[in-house]
Order: sequence, then structure tokens, then C-alpha cells
Amino acid sequence: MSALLPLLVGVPLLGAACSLAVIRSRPVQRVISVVCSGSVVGISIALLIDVDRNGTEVASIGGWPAEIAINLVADRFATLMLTISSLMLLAVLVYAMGQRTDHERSRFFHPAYLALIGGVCGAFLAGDLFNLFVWFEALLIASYVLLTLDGTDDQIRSGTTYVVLNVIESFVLVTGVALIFAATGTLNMAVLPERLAELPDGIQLGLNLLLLIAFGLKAAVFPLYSWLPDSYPAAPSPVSAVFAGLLTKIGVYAIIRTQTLLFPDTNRTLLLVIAGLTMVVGVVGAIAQSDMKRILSFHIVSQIGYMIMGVALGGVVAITATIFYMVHHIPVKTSLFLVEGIVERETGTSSLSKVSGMARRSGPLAALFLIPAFSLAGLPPFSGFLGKTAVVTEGLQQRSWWIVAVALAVSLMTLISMLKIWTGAFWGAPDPADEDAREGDGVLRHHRLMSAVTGAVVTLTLAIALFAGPIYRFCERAAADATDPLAYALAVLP
Amino acid sequence: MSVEQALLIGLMAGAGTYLALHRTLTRIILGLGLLGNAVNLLILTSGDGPGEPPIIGREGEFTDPIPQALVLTAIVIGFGVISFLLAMAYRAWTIDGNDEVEDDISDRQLADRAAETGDADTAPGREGGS
Amino acid sequence: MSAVVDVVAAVLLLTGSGLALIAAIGLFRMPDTYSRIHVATKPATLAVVCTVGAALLRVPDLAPTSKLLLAVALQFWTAPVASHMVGRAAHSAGLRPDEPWVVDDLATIEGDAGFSAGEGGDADDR
Amino acid sequence: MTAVVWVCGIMLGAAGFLTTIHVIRSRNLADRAVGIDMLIAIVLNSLAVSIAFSQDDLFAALVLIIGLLAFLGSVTIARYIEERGP
Amino acid sequence: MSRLTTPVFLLVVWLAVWGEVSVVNVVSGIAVVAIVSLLFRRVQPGRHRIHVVGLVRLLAVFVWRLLTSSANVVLTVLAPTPERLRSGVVGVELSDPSPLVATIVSDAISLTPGTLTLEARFPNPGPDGPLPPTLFIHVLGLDDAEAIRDDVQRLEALVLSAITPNGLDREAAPDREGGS
Amino acid sequence: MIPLLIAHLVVAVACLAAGRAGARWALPFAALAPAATFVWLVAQAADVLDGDSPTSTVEWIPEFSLTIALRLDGFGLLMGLIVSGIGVLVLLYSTQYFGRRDDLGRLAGMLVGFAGAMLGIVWADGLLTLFVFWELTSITSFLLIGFTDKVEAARAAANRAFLVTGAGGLCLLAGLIILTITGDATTISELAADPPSGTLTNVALVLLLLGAFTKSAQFPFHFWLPGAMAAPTPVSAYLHSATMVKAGLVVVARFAPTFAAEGPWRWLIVGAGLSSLLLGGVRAMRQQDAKLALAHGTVSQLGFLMVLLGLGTSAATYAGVAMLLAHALFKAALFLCVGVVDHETGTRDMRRLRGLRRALPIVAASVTVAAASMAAIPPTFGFVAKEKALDGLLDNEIGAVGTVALIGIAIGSVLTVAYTIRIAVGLLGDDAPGIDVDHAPIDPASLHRPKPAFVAVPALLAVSSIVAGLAAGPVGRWLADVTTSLDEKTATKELKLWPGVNEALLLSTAIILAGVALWWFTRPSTRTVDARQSLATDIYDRLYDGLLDGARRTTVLTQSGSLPFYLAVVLTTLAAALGAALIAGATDSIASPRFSNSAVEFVAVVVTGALAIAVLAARTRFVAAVLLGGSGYGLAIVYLVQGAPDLAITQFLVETLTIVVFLLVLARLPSDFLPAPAWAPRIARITIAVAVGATMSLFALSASGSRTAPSAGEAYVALSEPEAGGRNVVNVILVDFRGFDTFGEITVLAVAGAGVINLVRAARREQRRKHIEDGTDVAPPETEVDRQVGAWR
Repeated sequence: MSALLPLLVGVPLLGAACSLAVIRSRPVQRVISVVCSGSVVGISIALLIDVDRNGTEVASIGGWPAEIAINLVADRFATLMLTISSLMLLAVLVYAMGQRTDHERSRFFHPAYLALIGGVCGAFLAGDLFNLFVWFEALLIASYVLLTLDGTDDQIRSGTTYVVLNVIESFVLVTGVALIFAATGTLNMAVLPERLAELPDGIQLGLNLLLLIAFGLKAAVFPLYSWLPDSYPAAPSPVSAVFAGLLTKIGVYAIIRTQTLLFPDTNRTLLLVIAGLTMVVGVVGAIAQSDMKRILSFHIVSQIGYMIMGVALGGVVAITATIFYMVHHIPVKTSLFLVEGIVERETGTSSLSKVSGMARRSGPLAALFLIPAFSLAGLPPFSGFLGKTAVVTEGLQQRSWWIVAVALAVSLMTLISMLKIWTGAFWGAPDPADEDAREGDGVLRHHRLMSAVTGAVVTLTLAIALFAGPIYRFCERAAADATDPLAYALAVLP
Repeated sequence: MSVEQALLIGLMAGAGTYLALHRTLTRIILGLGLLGNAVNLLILTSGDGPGEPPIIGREGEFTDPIPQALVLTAIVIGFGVISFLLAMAYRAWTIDGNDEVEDDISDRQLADRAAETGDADTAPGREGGS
Repeated sequence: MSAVVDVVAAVLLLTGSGLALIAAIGLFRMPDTYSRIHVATKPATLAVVCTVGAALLRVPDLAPTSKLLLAVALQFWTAPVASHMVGRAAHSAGLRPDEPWVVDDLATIEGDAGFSAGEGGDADDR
Repeated sequence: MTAVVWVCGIMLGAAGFLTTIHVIRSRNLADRAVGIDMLIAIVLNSLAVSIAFSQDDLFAALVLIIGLLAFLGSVTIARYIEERGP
Repeated sequence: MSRLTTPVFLLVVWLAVWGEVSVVNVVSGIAVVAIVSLLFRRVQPGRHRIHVVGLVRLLAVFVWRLLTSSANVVLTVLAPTPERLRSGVVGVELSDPSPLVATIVSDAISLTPGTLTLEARFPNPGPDGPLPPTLFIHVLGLDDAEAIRDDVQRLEALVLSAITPNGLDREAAPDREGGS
Repeated sequence: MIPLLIAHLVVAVACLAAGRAGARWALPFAALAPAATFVWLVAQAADVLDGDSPTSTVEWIPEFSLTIALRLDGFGLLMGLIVSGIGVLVLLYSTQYFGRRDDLGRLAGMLVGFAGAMLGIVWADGLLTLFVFWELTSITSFLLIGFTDKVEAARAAANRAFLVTGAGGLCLLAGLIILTITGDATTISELAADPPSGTLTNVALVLLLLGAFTKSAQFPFHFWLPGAMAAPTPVSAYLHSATMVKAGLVVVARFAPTFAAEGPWRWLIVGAGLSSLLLGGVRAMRQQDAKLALAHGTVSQLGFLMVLLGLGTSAATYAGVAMLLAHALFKAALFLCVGVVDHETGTRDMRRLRGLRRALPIVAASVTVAAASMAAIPPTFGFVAKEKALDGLLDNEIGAVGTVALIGIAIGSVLTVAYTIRIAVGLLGDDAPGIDVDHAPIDPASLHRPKPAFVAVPALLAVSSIVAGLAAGPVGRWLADVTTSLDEKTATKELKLWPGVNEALLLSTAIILAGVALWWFTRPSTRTVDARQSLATDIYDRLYDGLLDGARRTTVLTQSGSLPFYLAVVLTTLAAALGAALIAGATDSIASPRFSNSAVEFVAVVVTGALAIAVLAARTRFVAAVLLGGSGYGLAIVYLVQGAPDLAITQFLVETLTIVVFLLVLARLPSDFLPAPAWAPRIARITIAVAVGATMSLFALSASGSRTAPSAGEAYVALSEPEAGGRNVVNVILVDFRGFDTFGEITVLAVAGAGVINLVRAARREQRRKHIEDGTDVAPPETEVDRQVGAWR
């Protein structure tokens, strides 16, 4: 089964190459993308089942001994993230193909998107710090291209912020990786825990902070988040959907990985404070906005706070809660952006002052928005409630009162801003000036593929809520994997 | 890592930082270039001290080959990124004739609105309720 | 044998370095850019050929030799193109020496519709 | 041979120094381009001298590549001059 | 110049870069050359025939000119006089329309210290096909423009005797050759 | 029970999904679910009252005590009957009220969905189960209040109601989770069996009460309820008088017997309950809209119920349950009557209504009966229940709190009587002053008569108020059985229509007389007054606006939109982090480092550094770019000295390529830099730069000085030739040991190339379009390749 691991990276990248080769034929590009993306989903699911049954799978690239090779390591945590991510990537891909104006879009969408998939898979699987950096770079550069796909004024301006800050992130990351190598002489994440533990405290702290800053920037954690709300809204809708759902979560994934695997014994009070600030600053920003995409973008930041809170609380239960939160959050956030995309395609704007009455124009679309919106605000019985409750319960168990208070207050404010979108865009009378506004089910029928995909993703979020028990138990096993450096080392170095 | 190497790293990083804190995209890119050089040197010197190039058959104490391989990768990646940024600068020029990085429009609008007192976006429907 | 080779190599080295130095001096002594192109780039190229030739003599292995030979060939191929490009660019960008040229055939055909630009000379018709 | 190399080194060093001054002092791009071309030629010379002296083939590839790159650089600068003026 | 000349030449360069004739290098070289040839198949010079003797003679003359003019320039630098510093741009009309020949000629001019091709102008094609180009040459130490023109034309004749464009292969070539 | 809830869900979804197609059949169809529930409950009643409590549990995430645990006890049975019974009635009433409309499917779906959620609350045994259904009712309430979403006021009211109850819900959630932790229990019955105590538990209980207060519209969270009257009247009748607002009471009733004696519970209950009772009463006196007056009355009545159910004594609890039933009956009846009036006359303003006694006799009779029940006039059930309540409170067994409660309730009851009379007279009286010329009193003669089915529902409810009052004995015994599930001591309690002359009766009489007097004397002033928006709503709105405004101000500060500012933040963070590490002792690891490795290195370092500094000073783009390239070349020499020729070659290559690309782009841009930005003084930039540089170099020295183990590089050197067959170890690493990195690197390069081409093409496209627009359509500029091709031809 471990032979499948390199395929996860290789297939999409090969697809990207083929896609570049057939750049003149969009249909062929589409077929390639769907096939590659689909096979990544298939492989991920197969791995998920296999890893859950047989434990961590390791592939040493090039067949070298695991001590010196670059390893791809698929434990339950990694495969879980892989599965959910690849599902989202496939969904958004199909959604993007359903966009009517796709023919105007750049032909580089498909290659860049496939490269993004490859990078994401690589980042999840990397068992070597520098390799992690490389795949981070791959997915970042693909994201740069996707963000500036149309090359419009907006995209260039916000793209500049995005690219420049992410380049800084890369520098910080590679500095951290290099200095970890300087101090330990290895990059193998299975060997690193014991070597890092031998280092003096000051050095450990510095190395840890370097990685935290790098991944924190990617995850948009306070005070490194400002780039996100400025840059995501400018991207084409499907792109911002996949960015919103996925990219920051890869940062969180890396934070969890490094915190639990490399620096398990750090004092995380600071991180807890940061988590609180992240939640607050994100949701406050969201409340202040009056544009759907920007509100949703700020919520990414805010929601990251919950995950960081879980990480900061530490311990298997908290990590379980965090992982569950991530699993829930990725499809929820994605679907919100997908709905927004349909609204924007239908009305031509995402400004709340210009859109209204969408609920009257399409009830099903309203439902597609309402479910993930309430989920995001943590209302039962949706998945967000479960995630929030899991995190909050653990916070209370650990007697971290203030962070729980903050978390709950923030979820109320989340609700406020979701209601802002709902009352602004979905309630009220449809704009009478908009003469070709489609009524009733016409909206969804007109965007059939987009709506189908959105519906599927929303259904997925509902399914996560419905089958929360088994999923939570899987998260528990994943967290056990993630928090046990010794087991990781044993799996990689038999 | 010798002291002068560390100093050079710090110097280039500092200079890069200074340049990156400008509004002109060209300057920012130059700054990022310098920062990239600093980081690359840092990677290279993160191994042991200098020595013979690690080529089998040569005499003497080899330097650590791993940092070299890492830097090679990092240099090329850095080049790709810088090229992309330069393409963005070019595109920015074709849009508005310069490469100054403007503030985000929505953020500025928000600031303008916050500056006005009693703006329109207050709680929906004060007149509602009892 | 090796002594002879060494002497030849030493001569080549000295010639090359000398040419380089003279070229550098030339930079200061020439009145205008075009003249500087003559005295700087070209002797410097020859200098490279000389020193690389010396290196060739001293390192007999096939692998480096082939590379060095290639380097010399490359110099012969690229140097004229490079100096031509710089000169042409300077000219088409409007750079003229302080002291006018004694003969300027190029000025007489400016705007002559009978000619189209060759070798990349499209700067004028854009 | 050592003496020869010393002499060469001094000459090349002087040439490099002069050229640098020229590059800094020159008032138009074409002159700078000439100077930069020169500088690279001097670097190539130095490399060749060091190869000849140490009889170590390590830098041979360097000579080849720098030669190529110098050309590339000149052409670019030339194009730059053409678009922007000297 | 057969269709294979360029690829073979490229392959040799490839091998020289690696400095080793091994199976791997040859195979990879053929692959690379094939790709390059495919990519640049439109950028092919016209057919030419190479005369070995002419080529050797061209090289010899060229090296000689290189040495003498280098000495000249060294002299100019060490003892600049107003005569030596006089410069000008001389237009020389070539006799053969082949771009390859024109390129080689102008390269040879540019490589020689003291002369530099500033510009090459191609006249618009005449009824019988392309007309020969005019080179504009910047000369340092110029005293007689006609002498320069003669010089360049002699050089072109030498080149033509080494590399003759196909289809333009004519009896006139030896005549000019004789003039050198 | 689970299947019943699922049935509600399915019916709701079906109605919602049907859209326009469902408009005709949705309401009656929706009534099926509550009707089935009602029937099932009736069938279960005997067993349940015998003490047999059916339970039903679904494990959701048992790992953090999240199970859907339902349990049908007596109280649940009563509440279930109320919820499903009134649910059926309201849905049937709605078919008449709404007539033909497109969006009835939506309405029916949400109503039946609400009914399901409400059933969940009253049956919930699991602590988090309670919360799940609690919030579901908030959601459906939100959607129902906003049913007329074209009206701005309705949207605002919906928001307000949702946010207030949502905030309370979060308090409740926190309280419930703390209780699961302190009580180590997941269900209410487990908690009751083994109640925790201590500060933490008290905090949890306070949070729980806050939740209950918001949901049951208790002071100071009462203001959302009158706003919620923006919903259609059947919805108000169902959610905002009969059922949803009782959710807080349900929670209080379930916890009070166990926890009332704990900490501040009783004082909080009495404080909030009495405040609501009085405030609601006073405000009900000042409303002209009959529905709003009723809503304020509801606030008042809920306060009364809160006190009764929250005191935790068995007498008060028993009276509270009786009162709960009474209130559900009369208040729903009154609302539905107002709905009929509104439907037939087009107004609910009491200043305009007249002549309804003749025009709508059945309605008038129903209003009279229901009002009598509300004012506690015999022989209605309201009287019976209130009598019991006063009786229970007079038997004070809890000290000062009880006394305060009694006095407060007495005063509140006077108000209740007064506003009840006022509403009844306002609706049914013939004296209508009108508001102004445009809003003159209605003309009763022009009214058409409502269909019998329409008025049947309120009439039925009104009749049951009387029937229950007359049958006080059996009803009382039945209620006693019901209430044992809350407090076992209530088993012996009973209700009487005529208990004989006792203290309570005297008090009642005094209250009624005082109430009538109050009405009479305030009549002139309350005839035409119309209350402004309440202070609480003002405060809420100001808070909301303040939050928005504050958010905006904060965001302007944190989100300046300026790239240099963001960069400054990030880089300062970086410097601070490294500085912290250095302070934490990282510098200890710097072990006697050499200053320089060799003279050549020194020269190269100096040159590289000098050129790097020179870049800062460059005033033109070209010079800066070339200097950067020079610095890069210098760095290549440093690499060379370090023993990395391959690296040096690559550095040369890449540096040159970078310069080439740079110049290609710079050729387009203006040659000089603009002045530095105004956002920060130069000194700030220099400070950050120095901080980053200094901390980086110090930390780099420390980290590389603390090497503990040999590098993995040695293994590569050893394996390179024998295993990988290559002599240049670096190359072998790149293509073999770490070939995967190289694979990624190539990806990056290729994608970057694609991105560059994409952007350049975007630029070209636009320029071409501009040219076409300007009428200066020209061929796209030749590329370098084109030119070369041209040169060869």
C-alpha cells in the first residue's frame, strides 16, 4: 500500500505536465484534471482505510534506508486530511468547470490547479522538513498563479500582498529548517524529536518560534493574518473557495505536526493567547465588512483561532477536537464560498448593499447558504456545533475559562456577521432593477454543475454532523498518532 | 559558521528587510532577493565549516554535502518566485503605469466610513420592535 | 616537454592579464562609448582566450579540456554579438559621441524607405 | 609559475579596480554595460589563471557558464538600453 | 551543409559540456538535440556548402587580422593621438544576400578590435529575390572609408569561399576569391 | 420518541422542498406530525403517569457526552401535549388565516420543524441534547419572525431575537458543559440523582439561568419578544406565547427542585421574574396594538411563571405547572382572536377597533373568556391556578425570598388585571377615538364574517379554559401526577375551583378590585398614548451599533491594507521571536567561533556586504538591480570558498538570469524610485531592519553552534559511489537521495514559468484591447524569438 504514497504527489504533477502540453485543448485539460483529481481522491480513500486498519504507511523515496531517504509518511492524521482535502479539491474543480465564463479564464488554470493538488499532497505526507518546505513552495507558487489568474487590477494588487508575505513566510520557514539542521544534523522528522529534545531551551524555543511564525503566517494567525482578508476576495470564486477551505488548514496541519511531533513539551500559554486574539480579531473584522467575500475571508481567520486554541490546549483530547474541527471546517468554509460564487455569478457582485432577496429568487440556494453559515456559527445540529463543543469542552476541562469565554463570544459574533449576510443578501425584496434576474428554481438550474457541487459539499457537511461519532473516533485515533513521536519514529524507522 | 558569515547573513537580511518595507514593488523585490541570498547563505553555513568539495576521489576533509543540495533547491525555487513577482510588477505597470503597491481598496473604504460619524450601516431597522 | 608547456602557458597568462589591464586603462583614455567598446570588450575577450588557453595547456584531462575548449569557442561566438548588440542599442537609443564622426553613412540613410531593419533592428519602425 | 601568477593577479586586480571605478563613474548605460562586460571578462581571466595555477579542473564548468551568462547579460542590457535610452 | 550538420554539432557541444563520451551522455544528448531541433526547426539557416580549404584560409586570415588589429588598439590605448582616435561610421554593401554570410562577416568585423558592426540593413526584396544587405561599421582610427569598404568586401569574399550558399553557387565566387 | 422527531423533520423538509407546489397542501399535511405526536402521547399517558418513563437514546459523540437522550416523564408529557396540541390547532388555524399564498410551504415547514425542536426540548434528558433542540427553536424562530422578510422591521426583529436568544444559548451551553464536568453526568436525571455543588456549579447554574432568561424573555432580555410580533400572528401565538418562550421555564422547572437552594438561584429568579412581571405589566398598559399589548402581557406572565417554577418549593412548582397550562390556553386563544380581528378588519390598533361584539360574536366571547382566565376571574382555569399559586406563596417556607416574591406577584397581578381589562375593552368596546384622519375608526358594518373554521380554534381554546376551570378537581389530580416528575412531594397536591374563603381568596379579591380600580383611573391616560420603543431595545440597538462601529474602528487599525505595514508586523514578530529565544539563553551555545575561515572569504564577504548596502543607496532601478546582481556574484565566491563549486555555478547562473529578468521588466518601469512611503518614518524601517538582521545572525550563530549529532551528510558521502554510482556527492543527493526535492523544485519552476507567461499574456491582451479602443490597432510587438527568426530568413 505504501507504493501508493508517491502516486499522490506524482499523479497530479504528471497531470499538470500533460495539461501544459495540451494547453490548446481545454476539453482534454478538463479530462486530465478530473482524472488526476479523482484518482487522488480514490487513492486517499484507499489509504485512509488501509492506514486505519494497518497503521502508518511509509514510503522511502528512491528505496534508500529510511534514515537518510526522504520519507512520505501517511499516518491517520495525514490521510484524514488528505481525504477531506482531495474531496474538496475535486469538488471545486468540477465547480470551476461549471462556471460559464470559464472559457475566458486562463488556460493555465488546470496546470496550476493540478500542481496545487500535488503540493498539498506532498505537504501532508512529507516526513522530511526540507521536503515539507519544498511542497509548501509548490503549493504556494501554484496558489500565486491561481490568485492572479485573470491578471486584473484587483488581483494584482491583492496578489502582491499575498505573494510578498508568503515569500517572507518561505524565508522564515527555510531559515527554521536550516537552523534545525544546523543544530541537529538531520531533517528526518522521525529522528528529529530525540535530537531536538537534547538542545538547550533557548535554541528549542527559537526554532519552534521560527516554524510557528512560518506556519502561523500560512494559517493566518494573529498578528500575521492581515494578508488573508485582503487577498482572498480578489481571487476567482472557485479559487478563493479552495484557498479558504484548504490552504490555511495546511498551515494548521503543519503547526499541529510540528507542535506535537517536534516540540511536544513547550509551554503553550502564548499560543493560547494568540488563539484568542486570532478569533477576536478575525470576527471583529468580519463584523466590520459589508462584502460577502470579505466577511467570509475574515471568518477564516477567526475560525483558525479555534483550531489554534485546540493545539494550544494540548493533549490527545484537544488535538482530537482540533482535528475534528478541521475536518468539519474545510467543507463548510468551501461551501460558503461556493454559494457566494453562485450569488456573485448571478448578481455580478458580492457587495451586501447591492444584493438582496436571494432567498426569494432561490430557496434551495438560501438553504445551501444557511446550513454552512449556521454550522460556521456553531449552531446545532450542524457540524460546527460539534467542533465547537469539542474544543470548548476541552477548554473547560482544562479550566481555561477566559479562552472559553472568548470562544463563545466569538461564536456569537460569528452569528452576527452570518446574519448580516443572510439579512442583507438573502432576505428582502429582489432588486427590481435587475430585469433578467431569474426567479425560483431557475437560478440553480442555470448553474447546474455549480449548484450540484455546492449541494454535494453541503451534504458532506451534513454527513459529517450525522456520522460525527465514527468520524470523531477516527479523529481520536488520528490524534493519538499525531501526538506520539515515538510511534511515528517506530513506524518510519523499523 | 564563522562570525563574518553570520554578520553577512545579518547584513543582507537587514538590508533586505529595509528594502522590503517600501512601497515600490521593484524595491520590495530587490529586498526579497537580498533576503533570499541571506537565507541561502544561512542554509549553506548550517553545515560544518568549509572544506573540500564533496566529490569522491578528491583529497581532504569534505564539507557537508546536504546543505549544498538544499541551497541548490532553494536558489532555484527563489528564482522562480522572484521571476513571478517581476512578472507581477510588469503587469502592474501595464495597468497603472507604475509599480507602487497601493493600499487595499476595501480597507481604505472602511477607514473612510469609520471616519465619518453616524454612517448608514447601523443596526438594521431602529424603528423595528415595540 | 612540461617545461616548454609551462613557459608557453606563462606567456599566455601574462599576455592575457596584460591585455585585460590595457583594456581597463583604455576605458579611461578613450573619448566616447563606441571607442571604449573597441578597446575594452575586445581585448578583454582575447585576454580570456589567452588565459583559458594557458589553463588548457596545464590541465590535460579530457573533461575539463572539452569544457574549456567550448568556453573559448563560445567567446569567439558571443563576444562580437554582444558588442554589436550594445553598440547598436546605444546608437539606436540616440547616443552620439561629443566629437562628431568624420564619416556617418548611417545618418544618410535614416528614413530611407527602401530598407527594412535586419538582424533585429526593429527599434525604428515600431 | 607562482611569480607569473602573482604578476597576473596584480594586473587583473588593477584592471578590476579600474573597471569598477569606471562603472561607478560612467554616466550612460552603454558605458556601464561595457564596464560590466569587462568585469566579467576579468573574473573569467582570474578563474582561468587559478585553473592554470592549481591544475584543478573544478572551475572549468564555471568558466563555461559565466561566459555564457555574460553574453546573456550583455544582450539583456542592450535591449534595456534600446527601450530606455542610454 | 547537410540537414544533420547542426544536430551533430549540437551533440558534440553537449558531449563537450559533460566532458565524457558515455552511453548515457550520448543518449541524453540525442534526446536534447532532437527536442531543440524540433523547437527551433523554423530557425534554420538556408542550405550552404562548406569548403574546407576556404575555411582554413578564412581562419588563418582572421587570426592574423585579430593579432595585428589588437596590437593596433594596444598602441591606441598606450599612445592615443587624434588620428588614432578619429572614428566614423562606414556603410558597406555586401555582394551576397545570404544572412548567414552577412552574420559571419559582421561577427568577424565586430570581433576585430577597431571595427564594430553597428547596424545591418536589409533592402526590401527585389524582383529576383532578396538583395544583399548593407553593414554599417564603426571604425576607430578611421582615415580612409574606401579602404575599409574594400577590406570588408575582401573579407566577405573569403567567407563566401569557405561557405557557399546553395542555389547561389556561381562561377563568380572564385573570381572574387582571387582578389584577396 | 426519536421516530416522532424524525417525522417532524421529514415533514418539515418535505414542505420546504415542495416550494410553490406545496402551498395548497402544506399546512394540513404539516399538522399530521404534531397530530400523530398528540395521539401517541395520549396513548402513553397512562403508563407515564404510573411512573414509567420511556427513554430513547442515540449516541452521537459519546466521547464528549454528546448523546441525544430523550425521556418522556410526566412534565414532558404535559408539555408535549401542549406543544403538539396547540401545534395542530395553530396549523389548522393558519390554513384559514393565510388563505392562498405562494410561500405557505415554507411557513408550514418551519412551523412543523419548530414543533419538532420544541418537543425535543421538553423531552430532553441529555444535557447537550437540551441545548441542541434549544438552538433549533432559536433558528426556526428566527426564520419565522423574518417570514415577512421584505419588511425591514421584521428583519431587524428577527435578528434581535436570534442574537439575544443565541447569546443566552451560549451561556446555557457553557453552563451545561460545566455541569457535565462538575456533576460527571450527561443527563438531567443523573444530575438530579447526584447533584454537584460548589462555586463552579453555581457559576454553571447562573449561566444556565441567563440562558433561560433570554429564551423566556425575562428582564433585562425581554425586549426581543415584542419585536418578534413582526411574525405572522399564528406564529406569534404558537412560538411567542404558548411554546417557545416556555423553553426557559422548562429548563428552570427541571433544575429548580434540585438546585434552587444553591447559591444565588432564588434571588436571581425572583429578581428577573418580578422585574419582568412588573415591567411587562406596565408596558402592556401603554400599547395600542392589541398584539403588542398581549406580547408585553406575555413578558409579564412569563415573569410570574418564572418565579413560580424557579422557587423550587413543591407548592410553587405545582402551581407553576398549573399556571403554565392555563397560560398556554388563554394566551394562545387571545392571540388567535387578535389574528382573526386583524384578518377581518385589517388593523390591530385598539384606537380604531369598535363594534366587534356584534360583528364577530364568537371572537368576542372567546376574548372575554380568555381574558377572564388571564385576569384570574372564576370560574376559569386561570383563577384556579393563580389561587393555588397565591396559596403556595402564602405558605412561605423559604424566608425573605418568598416574601418578596409574594409581594411582587400581588402587585404584578393587579397590573395583570388592569391591562387585561384594558385589552378586552379595547378590542370589544365601542369607544374608538381613532388615531388621525387617515386612520379613522373602522366601520363594523362593512366587516365580513369569518368562516366558522377560522374562529373555531380560538373558541376551542377559550372553552377549554373554562372546562378546565370547572373540572379543577380531576385536572388538578392529573397535574399532580404530572408534576411528580419534577418534585415528588407534589403527589398529594390538588386544585379546587372553590377552595373556600381563605387568605388566598381574600388576596385574589383584593387584587381584582385593585386591578379594576387601576384600569379605571388610568383609562384616560392610556386611551390614546402609544409607547415609544422601549429603553432596553434602545440600549440593545446602541450596543449593536457600538459593536459594529467599534469593529470598524478596530479593523481600520489592524487591517490598514498597506503591504509595508503588514510586512513590518511580520518582520517585527520575527525579530521579537528570535530576540526572545536569544534572551531565553540561546546565546549560550555560541562556542568560540572563528571570525573568518580564510582571507579570500573575508574579501568576498566584504564585497558582497558592501554591494548589498549599496543596493539601499541606489537611486535608480537599473543600478539597484545590477548591484544586487553583483552582491549575488560575491555570494557565489563565498560559496566557492565554502567548498561548493556546483552551488557557485548555480548562483552565477541564477543571479544572472534574475538580473536579466529584472532588466526586461525594468525597461518598462520609470527609472527612478519614488520617494519612500509616508506611513512610517525611516527610523522605524531602519530599526526593524537592524533588529531582523541582528537577531538572525546571532541566532544563526547560536543554532549552528549547538550541533549535537553528526550530520546525515556523512551517510550520503559513504553511499554515494558504491550505491548510487556517482562521484559528485551533491549531484547524487540532488538526483538520487533527495531527488524528490528536485522534483518539487522543478514543479515550482515550471508553475512559476506558467504564471509568468499567464501574466505577460494578460498584459498583452489588455494592451491590444486598449489599442483597438484607441483606434491605434497595431500588430502585437515582436518578441525576441520572432526577431531572431526574421534575422535568419
